[in-house]
Amino acid sequence: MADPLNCTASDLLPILGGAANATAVATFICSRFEAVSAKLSDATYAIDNTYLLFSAYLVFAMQLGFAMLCAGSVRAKNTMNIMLTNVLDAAAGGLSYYLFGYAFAFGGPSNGFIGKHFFGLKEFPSLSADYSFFLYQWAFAIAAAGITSGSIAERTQFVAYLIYSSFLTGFVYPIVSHWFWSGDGWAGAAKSRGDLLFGSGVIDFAGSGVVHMVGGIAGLWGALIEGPRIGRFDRSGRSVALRGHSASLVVLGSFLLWFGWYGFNPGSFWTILKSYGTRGPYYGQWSAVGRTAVTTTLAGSTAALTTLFGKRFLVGHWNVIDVCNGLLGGFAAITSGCAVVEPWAAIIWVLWASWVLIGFNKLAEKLKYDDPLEAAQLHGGCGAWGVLFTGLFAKKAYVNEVYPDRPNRPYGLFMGGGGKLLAAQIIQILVIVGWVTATMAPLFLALHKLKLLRVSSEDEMAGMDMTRHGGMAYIYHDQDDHSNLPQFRMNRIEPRDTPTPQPFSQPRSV
Amino acid sequence: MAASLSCSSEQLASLFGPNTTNAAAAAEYICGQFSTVSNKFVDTAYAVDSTYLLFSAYLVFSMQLGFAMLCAGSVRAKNTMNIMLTNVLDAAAGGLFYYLFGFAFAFGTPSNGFIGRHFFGLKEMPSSSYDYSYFLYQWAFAIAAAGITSGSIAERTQFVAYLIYSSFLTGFVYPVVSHWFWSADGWASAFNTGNLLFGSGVIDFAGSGVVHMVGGIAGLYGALIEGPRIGRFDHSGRAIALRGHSASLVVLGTFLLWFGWYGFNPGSFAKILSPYTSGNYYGQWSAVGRTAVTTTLAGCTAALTTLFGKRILSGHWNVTDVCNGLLGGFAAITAGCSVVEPWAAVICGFVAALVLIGCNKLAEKVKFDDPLEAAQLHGGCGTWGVIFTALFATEKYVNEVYPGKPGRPYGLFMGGGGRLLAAHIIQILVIIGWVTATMGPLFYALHKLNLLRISEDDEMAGMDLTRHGGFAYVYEDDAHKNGLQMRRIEPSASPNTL
Amino acid sequence: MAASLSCSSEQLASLFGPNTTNAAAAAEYICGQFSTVSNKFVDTAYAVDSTYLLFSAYLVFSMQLGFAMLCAGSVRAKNTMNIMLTNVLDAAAGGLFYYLFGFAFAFGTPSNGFIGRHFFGLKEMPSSSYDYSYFLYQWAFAIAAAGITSGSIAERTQFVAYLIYSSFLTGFVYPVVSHWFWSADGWASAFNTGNLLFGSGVIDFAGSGVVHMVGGIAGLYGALIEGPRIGRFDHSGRAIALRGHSASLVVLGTFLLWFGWYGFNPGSFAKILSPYTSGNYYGQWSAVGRTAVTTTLAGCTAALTTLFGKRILSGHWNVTDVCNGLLGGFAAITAGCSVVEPWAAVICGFVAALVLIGCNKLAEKVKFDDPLEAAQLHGGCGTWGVIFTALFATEKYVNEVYPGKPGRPYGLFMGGGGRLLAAHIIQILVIIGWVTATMGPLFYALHKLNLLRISEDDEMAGMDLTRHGGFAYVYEDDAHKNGLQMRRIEPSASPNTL
Repeated sequence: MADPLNCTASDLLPILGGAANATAVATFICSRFEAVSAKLSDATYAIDNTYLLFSAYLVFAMQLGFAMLCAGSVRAKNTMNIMLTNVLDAAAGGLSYYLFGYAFAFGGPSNGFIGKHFFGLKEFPSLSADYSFFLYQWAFAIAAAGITSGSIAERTQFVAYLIYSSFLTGFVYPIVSHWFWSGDGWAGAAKSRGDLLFGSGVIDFAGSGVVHMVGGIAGLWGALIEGPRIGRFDRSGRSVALRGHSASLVVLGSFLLWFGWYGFNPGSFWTILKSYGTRGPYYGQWSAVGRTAVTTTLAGSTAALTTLFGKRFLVGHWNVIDVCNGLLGGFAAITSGCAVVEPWAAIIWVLWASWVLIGFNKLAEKLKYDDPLEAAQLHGGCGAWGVLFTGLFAKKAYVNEVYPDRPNRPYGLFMGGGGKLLAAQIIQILVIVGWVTATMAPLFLALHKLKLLRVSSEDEMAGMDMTRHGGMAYIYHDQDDHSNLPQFRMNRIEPRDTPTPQPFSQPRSV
Repeated sequence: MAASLSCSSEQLASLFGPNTTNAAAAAEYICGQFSTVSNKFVDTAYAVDSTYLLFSAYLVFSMQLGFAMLCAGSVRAKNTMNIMLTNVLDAAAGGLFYYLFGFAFAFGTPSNGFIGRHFFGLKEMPSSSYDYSYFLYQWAFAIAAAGITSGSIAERTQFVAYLIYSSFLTGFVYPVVSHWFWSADGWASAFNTGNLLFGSGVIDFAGSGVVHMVGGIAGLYGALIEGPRIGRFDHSGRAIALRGHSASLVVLGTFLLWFGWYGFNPGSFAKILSPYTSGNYYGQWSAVGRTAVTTTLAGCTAALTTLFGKRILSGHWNVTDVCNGLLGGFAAITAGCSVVEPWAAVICGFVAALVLIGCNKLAEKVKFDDPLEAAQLHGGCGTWGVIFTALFATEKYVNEVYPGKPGRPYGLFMGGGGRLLAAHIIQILVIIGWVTATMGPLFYALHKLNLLRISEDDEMAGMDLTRHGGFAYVYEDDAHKNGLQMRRIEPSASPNTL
Repeated sequence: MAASLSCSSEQLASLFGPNTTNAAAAAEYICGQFSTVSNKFVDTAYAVDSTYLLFSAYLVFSMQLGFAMLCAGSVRAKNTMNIMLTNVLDAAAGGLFYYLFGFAFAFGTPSNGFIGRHFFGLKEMPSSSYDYSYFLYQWAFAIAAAGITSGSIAERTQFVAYLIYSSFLTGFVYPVVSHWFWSADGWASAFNTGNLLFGSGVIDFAGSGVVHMVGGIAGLYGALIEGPRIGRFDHSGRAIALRGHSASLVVLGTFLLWFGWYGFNPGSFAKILSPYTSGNYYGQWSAVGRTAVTTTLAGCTAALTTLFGKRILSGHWNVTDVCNGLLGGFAAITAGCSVVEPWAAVICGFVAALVLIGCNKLAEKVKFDDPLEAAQLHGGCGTWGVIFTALFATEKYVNEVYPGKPGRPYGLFMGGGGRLLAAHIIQILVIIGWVTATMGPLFYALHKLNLLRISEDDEMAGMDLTRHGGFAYVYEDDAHKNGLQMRRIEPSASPNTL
């Protein structure tokens, strides 16, 4: 960015010609200007890195959100299990992404399919990427794995979880992000060399496709292959709701995800100090960042309200859990286009996203597909919906500001930009579905065949916490002397003898 | 801010004088460089300020999470789903309404002193005056006000009534008040470019009055009109504590609010890169830090005061009371946080705790039931905060934070005379009047239409079972036993559920 | 930092030479422009650094929330209110004490090497050396230390004892230690302007020793002196796990601590806008990012090591153990986070997990009971972290992070010789000695005065019922049934409560 400020003595010398020792004057003045431009670039690096780092922290907070959301949405007897998976998403993801995930994704210069540099952060930082960028991308990678763990909750062996999770974070996801986000990716809109897919490239700004569809579809295959939880559908095939054990945790998780999404979407600009010079000095990347945050907020709000009233009419309840899911659906849908659409467009489109979610849930029930967190429907369904949305509503001015140095790109169909962007977006959906199917489905199938995927029905009835994770998550009834005997605590939790406290305590109370 | 860097080539050329060969060119060249530099500084300033404002807005948003957890923990288990839903919708509905017209009413400048009239649906945004990040920040404030109110009328209000008042409050009542005191056009604003109220204008920096009093008083009317919860006062009129179901959630919520308050108070500067004297280590960034410190100290003092106060009164070391005291201190310091000395903040927090204890005693006397003490806490301590500012605002800080008008009146006790105090008393009266005139009738109408309060059966059974699709917690593992489990919770409810 | 921009008009004038008409004026004009520019750079730097430091401080504060939830989840339900109250008060009391004298003891420069003596009650703040944001950041650190200790003595300590040691620790013990190792006057500080300890000084970047060891060892003495909880070891001396009441809260707390640690470690740079070679893409901002990465990797490795280690030892995949391992990794990397390579952080985390497992085994052997493993985790892993830094600190990073003294000693295994290691061993011994000399006697005195441990009845019944006004959770709805509900929770308690 220091270019316009470069000042060389040879430029200044002739024009100062007359002055005694003009050379000295020129060098003197120019040395000062060089100092200025150096300082300006320092300031830029510092500000952009501050911005990116704190965005990364926010995105990391989403992992906490996922943990709480999952914990609240499963039954008490599987809480320890699901929370452990969420902690390990972050932990295992951190190592595998450090060792090779990041290299696969952003190891440029490379071919269009997979990156090949920076393994274990070697030769890092470089001019192109700094540590803060790695941290930010890591936070994204673990989000994808977090989504999947929801779909197969309450019935998956822990070992299976460890295997697919590291495979997803270390290989499947990085490659997809390489395709669409790295400068070398064959389909990315930010592709630096060569011509773009349909002269446009895929605009998946923060990853409705790259993150949410990948996580959702992976979950879909997992849940399909191991089948529904015991008791989810009764003999007559009627679906029985297996409610999560704590709505407070669900709401806590949803709000934390909302909080983190402000790092997820606006943060995806990666830099904030960049003037567009299109609408006067006050308008620059900082405005675009703000706009992105606004579209994100409005999308979530609209989806929440639509779900609220939709469910009220369908079910007759004002249900907070459904509202939370609708909210997240809206976010998943806006993630792809958040930077290139007008706020009003976000509202219009997300109105339908929440119906997409409701529709998918109805469909899932019909097909006896069981997804404890609706993760496949929510992230897969709404994510795909969001990818299309970008193809329809992307605004010309914004597209060119956000993806500069390629004038007159195609933009949204409804905005008069022709169908080329939409075509690219459709390609993206197909490619992602295909790639995830080709990688994750065989993996889950293999695990299934090796009897590593699903827990035994006894374990499932008893709950994995008791059988695998060393005890229940909650002990509200305090009996020190016996608290270390699983059998005893077991009995107190299982409703079989919950009556026991009743008879002797009831009379005393009255 | 780039003005001082302007460089006219004519001027410089004349300085080089005629006998310099093409002095003009030299001058132009040098000045061209300087204008580039000054442009880059403009960019930098925008980037830094936007970054600061955006992350502050995110923190303020996290207060909504805090409210949700605080409310959830403070109500009984059977109404948890209900209260949490209201908090989610504060944010969601608030987002739409504030986008459509709330922001326009509040900051739609140029306008009259009463209400704004531009930027509906963010049209013509961003402008040189307001950027998107500013909208986001103000939205987070607006939903906070609604969140306060929902606490006062918890556990006994119909969900429809909630939807109605909430959108009315966020979309109209609150924006108008914030227009009066915060926009450059507001008749009582300290930023007003015309002549100020009492030559001073109201210094309600982050909204003890604009946010907390509005939310608190709205809650007061709601709670007054629908009356106390069943069982809150027994036949003999003795108050019976209906304890919340989870202290952990209360503490979680309180800490999240504390966390968010660092966006609420220091964030209200909206800019951080503006020096008071360029090149000096002391600038707006110091003022921002000072604001964070005063906020912290006020809260801490209030918490300790409440701890020992309650110990003496009730004999318990009670954590939920301490949490409320803490929040009371924050609500009080919010108005003056940027213009008072840290030591004054300590006084502010101390008195705030006493005010809260007093208000609670009073509420019990008059049989006023507010499950979260929201009216007492935000209304009472908020009012004290407004007065406190008028007493302790220091001259130096007032002129730094509200520049451009030298010789403003400042705190009475700091020797600044009573004009600021007068303005603040006006503010208190006006806010009370306005909220009474708008929310009072609304709640009363809902009451008359039987839309406000739920039926007695529903209240006994808990709204979660009857309206929100089930109990919030299922610690039994077997879905088929839900019936049993609910029966154990609330016998009278089982028919509704099975 | 504006040095290189200085522009003397005399110099420039003489360069223009005599035959330029009013060269002086021209020179002055140009130089005036440059000085404006350099001032603006100063402003920008202050604004950016303050923004960075403030938001880091907010993150560190959120660790207090993490501690509260972690503690709450790790104790039995009957003591939840008690432990959460202590955490709220760590922050509140800490805020006041640190404002009044803590900060002065720690950073009151100029002073002797042992203790600071300026800025009491933030007088003469902000100065060119310290701004308010720096105070806020240090305060958040101070309360973290107290939070650690409260975990070790949970479930059996009188509340009064807690108040006393907490204020003593935050107000005196910790500030003095931080003065030694972090202030420019500290006798062992790596910033010391005089001659350094072993020509190196102690590199405890974010406080494995200063914060974690202090907190952990203080907890160690507390827990040792009051002895294990009733029922922790049976007659035959076999250890019996007294499991916490809510794993969800433990995980919530752990993640919040992780989140906050991004303020704790990278934030300790206090500045982000300082280039190593101006105009280059590699500067302090990269070091900050690297610190965040090393922190992450250490924690991740420790978590995985614990997972498999515990699986082998106990046969369970245990989430609470994994959480503790994670935190152990963080506590260990804290000292060296800024001066080691990412690969070294992996080693650090791996060993930290083993250290923690070892310490826990040892604790069981010697019948030492620490409900949160705080002494083992923060004390043990903290010590390892201090040693680790002395082994793996790389020359390049050491000189970047601690500039101005070329040729500092660095990590032993990196070929930097043993002088750094020597300094760090001194640090470990000194911290152990100092905390022993201050906190040991304090706890012992409280013990002798019967102020330390609660009565056996209270302990059986749980402090919430006897001291804090009731049980933390009420999942039954009817206030009248509270008695029943408490009876069901803890029969032996009912007499105390009714």
